[in-house]
Amino acid sequence: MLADVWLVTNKDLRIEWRSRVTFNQVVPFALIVLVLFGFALDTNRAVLRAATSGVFWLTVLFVAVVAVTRSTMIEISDGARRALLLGGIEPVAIYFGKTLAIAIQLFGVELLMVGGVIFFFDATIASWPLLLATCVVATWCVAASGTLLGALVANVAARDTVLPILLLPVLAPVLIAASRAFDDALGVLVVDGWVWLGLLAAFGIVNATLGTLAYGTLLEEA
Amino acid sequence: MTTDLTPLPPRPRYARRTAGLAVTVALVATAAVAVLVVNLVGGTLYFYNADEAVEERASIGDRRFTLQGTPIGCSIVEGLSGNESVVAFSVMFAGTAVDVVHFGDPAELFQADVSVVLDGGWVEQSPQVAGFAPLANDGWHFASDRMRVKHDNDYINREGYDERLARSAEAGGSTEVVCEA
Amino acid sequence: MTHLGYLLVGWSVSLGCGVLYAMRIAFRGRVLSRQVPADKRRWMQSSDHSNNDY
Amino acid sequence: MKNIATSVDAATTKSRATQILGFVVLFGVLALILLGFFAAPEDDEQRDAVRMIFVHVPSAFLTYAAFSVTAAGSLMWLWKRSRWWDIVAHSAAEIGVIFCGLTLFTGSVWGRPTWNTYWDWGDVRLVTTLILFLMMVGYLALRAAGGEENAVATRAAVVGLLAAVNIPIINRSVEWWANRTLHQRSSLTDGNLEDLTLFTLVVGIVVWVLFFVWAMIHRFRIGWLEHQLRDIELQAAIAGRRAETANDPTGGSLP
Repeated sequence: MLADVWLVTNKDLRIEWRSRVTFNQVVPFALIVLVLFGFALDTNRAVLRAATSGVFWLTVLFVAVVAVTRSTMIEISDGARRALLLGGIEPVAIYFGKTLAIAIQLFGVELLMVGGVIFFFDATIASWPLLLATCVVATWCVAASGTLLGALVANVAARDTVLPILLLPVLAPVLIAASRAFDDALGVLVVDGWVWLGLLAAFGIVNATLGTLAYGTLLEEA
Repeated sequence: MTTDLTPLPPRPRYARRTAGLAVTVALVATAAVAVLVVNLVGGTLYFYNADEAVEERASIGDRRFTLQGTPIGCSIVEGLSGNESVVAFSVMFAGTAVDVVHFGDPAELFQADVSVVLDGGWVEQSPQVAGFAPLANDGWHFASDRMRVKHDNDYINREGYDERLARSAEAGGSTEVVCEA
Repeated sequence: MTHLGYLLVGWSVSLGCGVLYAMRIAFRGRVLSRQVPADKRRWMQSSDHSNNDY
Repeated sequence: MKNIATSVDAATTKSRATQILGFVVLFGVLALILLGFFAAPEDDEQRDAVRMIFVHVPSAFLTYAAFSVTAAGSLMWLWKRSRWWDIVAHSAAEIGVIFCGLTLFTGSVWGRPTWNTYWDWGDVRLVTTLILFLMMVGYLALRAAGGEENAVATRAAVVGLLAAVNIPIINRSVEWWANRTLHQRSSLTDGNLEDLTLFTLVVGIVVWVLFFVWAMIHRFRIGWLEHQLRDIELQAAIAGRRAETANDPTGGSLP
């Protein structure tokens, strides 16, 4: 089971390593969004600083839509999804494998973006452990919901428009909780970031559970 | 990467997950989430109550936060701070008072003994509003620029002012302080 | 009456939405009913439920 | 099809029961207006703004009810594969989105004179309700995107259950975050209401529930007709293909 999870993760990461789609398109996209927010808000340095957390996680959400679309495309081309199922791999293993692959890619993008907000937004890091823990947990939440909804819309004709409509509201709590945790990690607001991190974890458990229960049905029928 | 292309023995087709397993997973997850939520929600502050705001004054510093408290009737004064029209009053929660200067018009339902939620920050200075007798008078005041009224779920129509005071005191919005006119 | 403007907006939008939605489904029901033969519209019959094929 | 003349005349989704129900709802609304604006007393703190409660709370109540029905229907579809439950889930979702939107709208309009703001991003109940609304709008968009009937039902069922996670959070938020929310606690379960205010509120909820039942019946029948229509179209398409192959000298076999 765990071996199968890693098998799927490894497959997705290897496809990414060879195609470099995330690296060549998603990273520049993320940095451009950050820079554009910088242009839009730079008139007031205090506003830019106060908005850093929200801008950061909003950008992650946009990036996640691209990453999930990519992850879904891998499976629907050439009937790869059917082949995975015929290979006797448990749908749960496919679910966690793909979630892990998206999470690892997103986490890499986020690390670059942390550099971006320090460089462009003058952000100062008050607590590195909180910052990194938030990135890890929030990324898991995003990937867990994204993988589930990606499989859900895989065979919908209007996939590209339906995915954001479904995914972004589902991820709204992640945006809120991760932004508050970042506010603490960046020392912007008076909040307890670790508490928000705990709520993020709760969200991650809920969504991973729903994914575990529903993914097989979606792979086979939808 | 492996170059051995010998076909592997077929894997057994995965067993159809039983409803029992699904229920177990759902229950365990629900329990974990419930524990997390119950233990954590109290810490996700939307606002500080007056007593907490005073306690955390050092760690809050000059950052913005949201304050909740019950306005004490006799302290409410409309006046000027510099050239700006302000409302000055003291709020209380759980026996601790905070002096507030609100810049701008007060909320429509702003009145004594009905809690308010205010956005703003600490200022290390006694409020300079003519006619305002601050209750806390501790050398600080809360400068507010956004006011919401937090009304309760009582919908009553009687001259129940005294009763409301008693309930407000019970809920922590202490009104025991008697203003000296 | 205080706050009459707010009250009128809140109540009229609520009731208006209800009326509009009711009209919409009644109209749509008419259009669809015409395209489906009567024996497929179960609520037309009072007793015969033998053709429930769901 | 021989009685086409009479069936066109009777071609609606109404029945005797829904007609009676419809009239009851109409009279109920009239009674609610009279009670809400003239009989119920004004509030000490809020004055007449309190009269918004008679449309806000019933809408919120029905938001929970409708989306719970959607969740139940979704679960039953995944379990029993019953078209009946699928249509029930879809119907309740559509009506629920309307009531959820009305809950947000009437709440905002009520909030301006009483809270001094239309909206507050810090309040848990407001934000989670908005999230639920957006998720269910997504649910309807997913339904509208179309596809194979069973696949659409399965996808929608998963989204319906995903959204239902919000319902207990919204409902309990004012207790979990007690003393940390702008929104007051439940008026019905632990509020302190004047008798006539409480009575009018209960009338409002009953009228709204009756309207929900009326709308559910009609909307279900629409869903049922759409399902039948797809069947009819499919049969026609199959018959068309058969006719084509019958006229084909090769007998329809591939070259």
